[in-house]
Amino acid sequence: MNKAYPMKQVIDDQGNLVDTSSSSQISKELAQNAYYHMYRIRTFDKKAKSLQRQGRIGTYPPFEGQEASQVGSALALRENDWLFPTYRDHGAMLTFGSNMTRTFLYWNGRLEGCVPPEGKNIFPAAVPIATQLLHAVGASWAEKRKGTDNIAIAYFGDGATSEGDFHEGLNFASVFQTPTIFFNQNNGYAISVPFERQMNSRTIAQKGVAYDIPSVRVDGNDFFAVYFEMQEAIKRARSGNGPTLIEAVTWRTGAHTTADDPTKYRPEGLGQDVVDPIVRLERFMKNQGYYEDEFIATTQSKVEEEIEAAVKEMEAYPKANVEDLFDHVYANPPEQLMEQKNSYLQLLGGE
Amino acid sequence: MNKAYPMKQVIDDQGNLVDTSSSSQISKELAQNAYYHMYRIRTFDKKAKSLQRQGRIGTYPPFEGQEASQVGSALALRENDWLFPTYRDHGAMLTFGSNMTRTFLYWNGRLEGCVPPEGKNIFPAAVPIATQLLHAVGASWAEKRKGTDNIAIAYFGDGATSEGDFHEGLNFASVFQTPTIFFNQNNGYAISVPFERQMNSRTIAQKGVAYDIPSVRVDGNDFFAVYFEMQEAIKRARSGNGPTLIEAVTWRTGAHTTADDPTKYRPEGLGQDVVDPIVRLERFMKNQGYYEDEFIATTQSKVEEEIEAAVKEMEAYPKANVEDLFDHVYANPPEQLMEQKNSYLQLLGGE
Amino acid sequence: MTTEMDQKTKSNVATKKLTLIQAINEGMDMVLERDENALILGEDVGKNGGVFRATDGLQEKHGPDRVIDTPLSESGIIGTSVGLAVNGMKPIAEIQFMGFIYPAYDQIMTHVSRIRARTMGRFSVPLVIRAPFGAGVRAPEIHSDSAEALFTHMPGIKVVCPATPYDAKGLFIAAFEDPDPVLFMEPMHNYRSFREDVPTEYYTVEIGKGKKRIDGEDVTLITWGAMVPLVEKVANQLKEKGISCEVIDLRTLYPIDQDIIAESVKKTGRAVVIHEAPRTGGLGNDVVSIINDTAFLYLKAPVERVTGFDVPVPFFSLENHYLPTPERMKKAIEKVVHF
Amino acid sequence: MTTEMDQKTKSNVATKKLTLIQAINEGMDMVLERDENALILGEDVGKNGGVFRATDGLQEKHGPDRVIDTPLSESGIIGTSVGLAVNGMKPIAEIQFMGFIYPAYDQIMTHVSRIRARTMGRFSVPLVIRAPFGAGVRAPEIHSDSAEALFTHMPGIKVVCPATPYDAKGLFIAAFEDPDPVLFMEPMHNYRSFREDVPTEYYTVEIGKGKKRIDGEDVTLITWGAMVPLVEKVANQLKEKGISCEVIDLRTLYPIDQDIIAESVKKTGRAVVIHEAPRTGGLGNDVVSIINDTAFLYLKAPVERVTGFDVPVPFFSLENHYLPTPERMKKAIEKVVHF
Ligand SMILES: Cc1ncc(C[n+]2csc(CCOP(=O)(O)OP(=O)(O)O)c2C)c(N)n1
Ligand SMILES: Cc1ncc(C[n+]2csc(CCOP(=O)(O)OP(=O)(O)O)c2C)c(N)n1
Ligand SMILES: [Mg+2]
Ligand SMILES: [Mg+2]
Repeated sequence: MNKAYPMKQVIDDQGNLVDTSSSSQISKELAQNAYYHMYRIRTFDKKAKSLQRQGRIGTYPPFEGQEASQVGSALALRENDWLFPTYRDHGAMLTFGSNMTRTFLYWNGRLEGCVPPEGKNIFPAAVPIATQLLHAVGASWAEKRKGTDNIAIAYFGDGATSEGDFHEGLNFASVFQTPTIFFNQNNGYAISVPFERQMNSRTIAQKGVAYDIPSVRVDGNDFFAVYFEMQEAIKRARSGNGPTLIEAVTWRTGAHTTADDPTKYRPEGLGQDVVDPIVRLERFMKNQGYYEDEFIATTQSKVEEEIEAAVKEMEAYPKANVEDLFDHVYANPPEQLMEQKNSYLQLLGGE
Repeated sequence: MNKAYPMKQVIDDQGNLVDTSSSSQISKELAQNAYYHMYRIRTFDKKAKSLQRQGRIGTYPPFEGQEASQVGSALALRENDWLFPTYRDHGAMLTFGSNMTRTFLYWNGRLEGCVPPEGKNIFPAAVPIATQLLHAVGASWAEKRKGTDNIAIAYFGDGATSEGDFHEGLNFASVFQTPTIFFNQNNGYAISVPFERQMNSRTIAQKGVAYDIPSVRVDGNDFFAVYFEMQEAIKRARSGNGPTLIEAVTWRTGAHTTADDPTKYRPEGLGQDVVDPIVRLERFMKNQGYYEDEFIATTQSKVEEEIEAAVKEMEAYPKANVEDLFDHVYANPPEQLMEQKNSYLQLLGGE
Repeated sequence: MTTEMDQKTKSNVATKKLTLIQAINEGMDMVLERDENALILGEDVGKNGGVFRATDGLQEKHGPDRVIDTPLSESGIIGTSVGLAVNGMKPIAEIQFMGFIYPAYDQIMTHVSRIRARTMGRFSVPLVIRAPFGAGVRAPEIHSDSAEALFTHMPGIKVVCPATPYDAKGLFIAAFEDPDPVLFMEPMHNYRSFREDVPTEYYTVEIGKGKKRIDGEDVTLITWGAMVPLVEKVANQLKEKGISCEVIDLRTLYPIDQDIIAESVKKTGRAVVIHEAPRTGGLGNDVVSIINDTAFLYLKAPVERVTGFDVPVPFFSLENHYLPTPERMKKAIEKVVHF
Repeated sequence: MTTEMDQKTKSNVATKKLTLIQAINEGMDMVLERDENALILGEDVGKNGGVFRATDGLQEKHGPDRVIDTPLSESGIIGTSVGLAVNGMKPIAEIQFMGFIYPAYDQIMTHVSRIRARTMGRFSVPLVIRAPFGAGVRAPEIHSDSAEALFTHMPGIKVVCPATPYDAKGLFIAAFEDPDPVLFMEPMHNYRSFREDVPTEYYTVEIGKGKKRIDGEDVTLITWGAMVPLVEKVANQLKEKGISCEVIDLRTLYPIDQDIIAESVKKTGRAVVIHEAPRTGGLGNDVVSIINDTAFLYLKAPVERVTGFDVPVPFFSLENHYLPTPERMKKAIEKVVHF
């Protein structure tokens, strides 16, 4: 990570408050809620990795190390906002209200994993890099047209900034002043390609200049810094003042996916100085007297229970339905497609 | 045009020297050479418009008003450099050494119009907007790999900055520090869409910040300003210091193409304050005593002659050869394609 | 050009003589009028009314918030439309020429066409993508591509291609009403080449149904877009020579009307497919397969294809050689008839 | 899996048992060694050796100037390769998965494939684009597309698709030597599924030639890529049931080897085409047309197609239903044999 460029921080690695401008907004409730969500998605992430190792789900891209970014951003959203994630943002999605069973299903190759709870504007994870930025622009533009003050957030990585859609998305948002938040998690790597080979600029935040979009660089491992900068951006968006680009500087602790071996390309020891965002929050809570044993114990058992239940439900889920292969491609499937379906079902039936 | 952002100028609208830092490099020869080329391509442009009106060539996109940008940039190049133009840059191409007959042929729908003179690295005009920026990056990268100090220039318009390829091109050039000059002619419009609706930023130059590419905004109607800034950029490129983004602020005097009607979208009178770049150069030359009657007379007759000869040659050109439809698609055309060719030629022969 | 009209227009509905592009303009005007969520996005569609004037007058009438000039960015136009569409809008996106749709191919292939399937119907993209296409108008390079086969091979989208003003308005409105994305291909060669009576009212032409334009006995000619009037002309000329051609205008390219093809070829026993796009990978091959699947035993001769050659659409000095000519069509027809 | 080898390998050239991906790695290693203008560009191809390890060890051996990690930008990779190629380099561009080639579609369609034609040969793009493709390996969404038909319908490029290690190395080297752009499709399902003897020497397999993998009398099975071993298995199973299948691996998808198809179908009178991509617009239709054109009078039954359905490649829980199964193949084969 590039320490040469200053970035917004509220608490430091030791959990000390270093920027007191928002301290009136920091409460025990907020800290505990942040902790709860970060702990929850961390535990989910660990579980997913272990399920993958056991062959109980497919390839999985862990987000360990990015919890402060994902929770800090998602908690700042409001019920009717829109969330456009990548494959690595299931932490943010869960925090915003995705169903956990379905999240496991997604990584088990199940269509059901893309369907958000009724009323929740959560798009399925974008796999083709950077494409979702434009969707967020469009969806938030629609909100503006409808006269609401709902906004959209697009998540994307450092690597995603190299794609044309990143650029076209920011330009559209800027020209049409859409209420869109471009939330970048600069986690140091795009698979094996380090930040410094992805771009020659030393920050992602400076890319906002190209569009006259307000941008900010924030310590992505500092829940409060992310959360408060998100609030600024959201305020701007809801009040009709257009998009914001946020670069949350964080660190991918583990592999790109469970199929990846970072020792092939990541110098040994690199990133070891990065203090885990949960540890950092714990330190802060301890400093403040927010780290209450009972709260921790309740959180842990609640999360374990939820996850166990979700895994069970995922594994007990009815087998994937072959008809789903055909039935959702069109609202009114063409005759040819129905013929293909029927003849295949017939063949299956006849086995 | 946006007058709020300062841009580099060497001579002002009245032809007065306003920046003397390069005045030692200004000579009669340079001024007269600039005048010759600007006058030459202006006359070509007028001729092309009139040929189109008479149905003697196809749709044509005039570059009138942009002569200082095109000549100022092209004259700064060296024999072995590479030029990647758009459809509106035949002025720059002619200045750099394109064949005029073939340029007319191009606008008459003839393949021959894309073939540069032997030894001249001039790419055919890019029609899909912004795609050529990447080609320029690749070609100049190849020069760097070969260890030469040749460079490549990519021409593109204000509208082109909205395409993803603009962004990907600048990022590649920045990451690989290729000797590429991104030469933007901000002529105020992309067909009917004015600069202010194409982007929300007030300059194109500032887009270089996103890539840490040195950028400069220059008065594109000032030959000397363009020429000297090009020299700076070229020096940087040849000496291994990577790409430059140049925004040359100019003005499309006429229609987008001969098929376009700017009165549909351009407020009456807009742009009338823009002093024609040739007039401006004339004023300067008169101020300096460079505007010599004999030189002007020779220039005019030489140019008229050249153009008349080129038109004649274009119109006397052998009819388009049907075989050319088939013969250049592959170095070794597949059997199927040869069958298609033969059977068609047979049918034509039998008519 | 036959101007046969459907039932309803034979009765006494009011009509106007319109060109194909006027009919499309009228269709857009009507849906903008009736559906407040309809909006038009594209390059130069606003003040300029489109480079062909397809959207002429619409911004003035419906406002710059409904008819929107976008930046020069095809992936931007389509990607943004996805977001607008999943959030309740009904965007009509113009791609200035079909040859410039390629930068948006990723958005169309991976999102426009797949979101319904991926989300089991939770999200959908009721988007119409309009794109003028085809050669023969002396346009510059890349402006003249016929790229339908890149979209008929894309599950989740429909592809429509009217040849006449009547069909253009009706199919446009049907495309707009369709709950799924529709690529609406406009044969620019036909934009102003003729007029026909077009009902002034709101009506649809069903997507997925071809149209028999000429009845015949000896051979079935299957085509679409700008080729339709040309093929009709050839059919009429051959009639005088004693060859009776049935002419089918597919109108919808996905899903193709298999029945109309099967029925006709079963009757005639012979078929020629005509299209502008290159031969290899062209939709003509799908038609051959449909005939193979549905009328094999009736076939008296191999199906012939008369298509663009396997070369990029050339510069305009050679485009008339690239395009299927009446001579090539006649040669193919005679070949199947005298097989 | 048959491991029939060409003449030369039957003589006593040295061989090694390699997987398909090792064979490609070896091919790349050799061209980097022999041609100083060869270079590899792509995402993660350098230090990481590619997400499948196709370029493993190559950066270490040939240097980071020859094997280059690029930014995450497919249009960038291909567009830059155009510039490199016209200026004397011989780029080998990796697209990480074929489902991510779409952002580069514009550069491939309007430049890679057209520059030679546009400039009458003055500029050319000797570029190899490598792309792993196909379903059946439990990959995430979009990673499993089979998009060959989007490129066989693109004049100016060739499309190659080896199914075996031997062909992979030989076709890769041929693609590299080809003066024109070649899309080199790698069936990822076959990457490590079996090994065969691959000559250690430098050799080419001719582009444009299919290969008969099994001799048969009753029906011709035409396929490519990951389907090849599966189709061979089905052919062997049916032999026991008394149906003699001839199996043809096309190997090159453009230009298709028409002769090998025609010759075989003239002999058997029956044909089934098998491929992964969706049915409509799939290359199977081209094969049907070729048979229609070249062997019509020999046909004893309509040609059958066994393909992916007209749906996006599904999430992996359903991908084995999407892919052609042995059961579907057998049903189709029995249908044509008992027609
Ligand atoms: C268009 C496209 N190209 C390539 C890929 C393959 N791919 C998947 S993730 C990834 C790296 C993304 O890096 P970044 O944007 O930094 O996000 P991160 O994985 O670090 O969260 C790549 C290259 C893809 N999914 N889409
Ligand atoms: C990809 C693509 N989209 C659309 C077009 C149609 N088109 C041709 S020129 C043009 C405007 C270009 O504007 P600008 O970049 O400012 O250049 P200028 O014409 O002003 O020189 C458009 C939209 C195109 N050629 N390519
Ligand atoms: Mg990253
Ligand atoms: Mg412009």
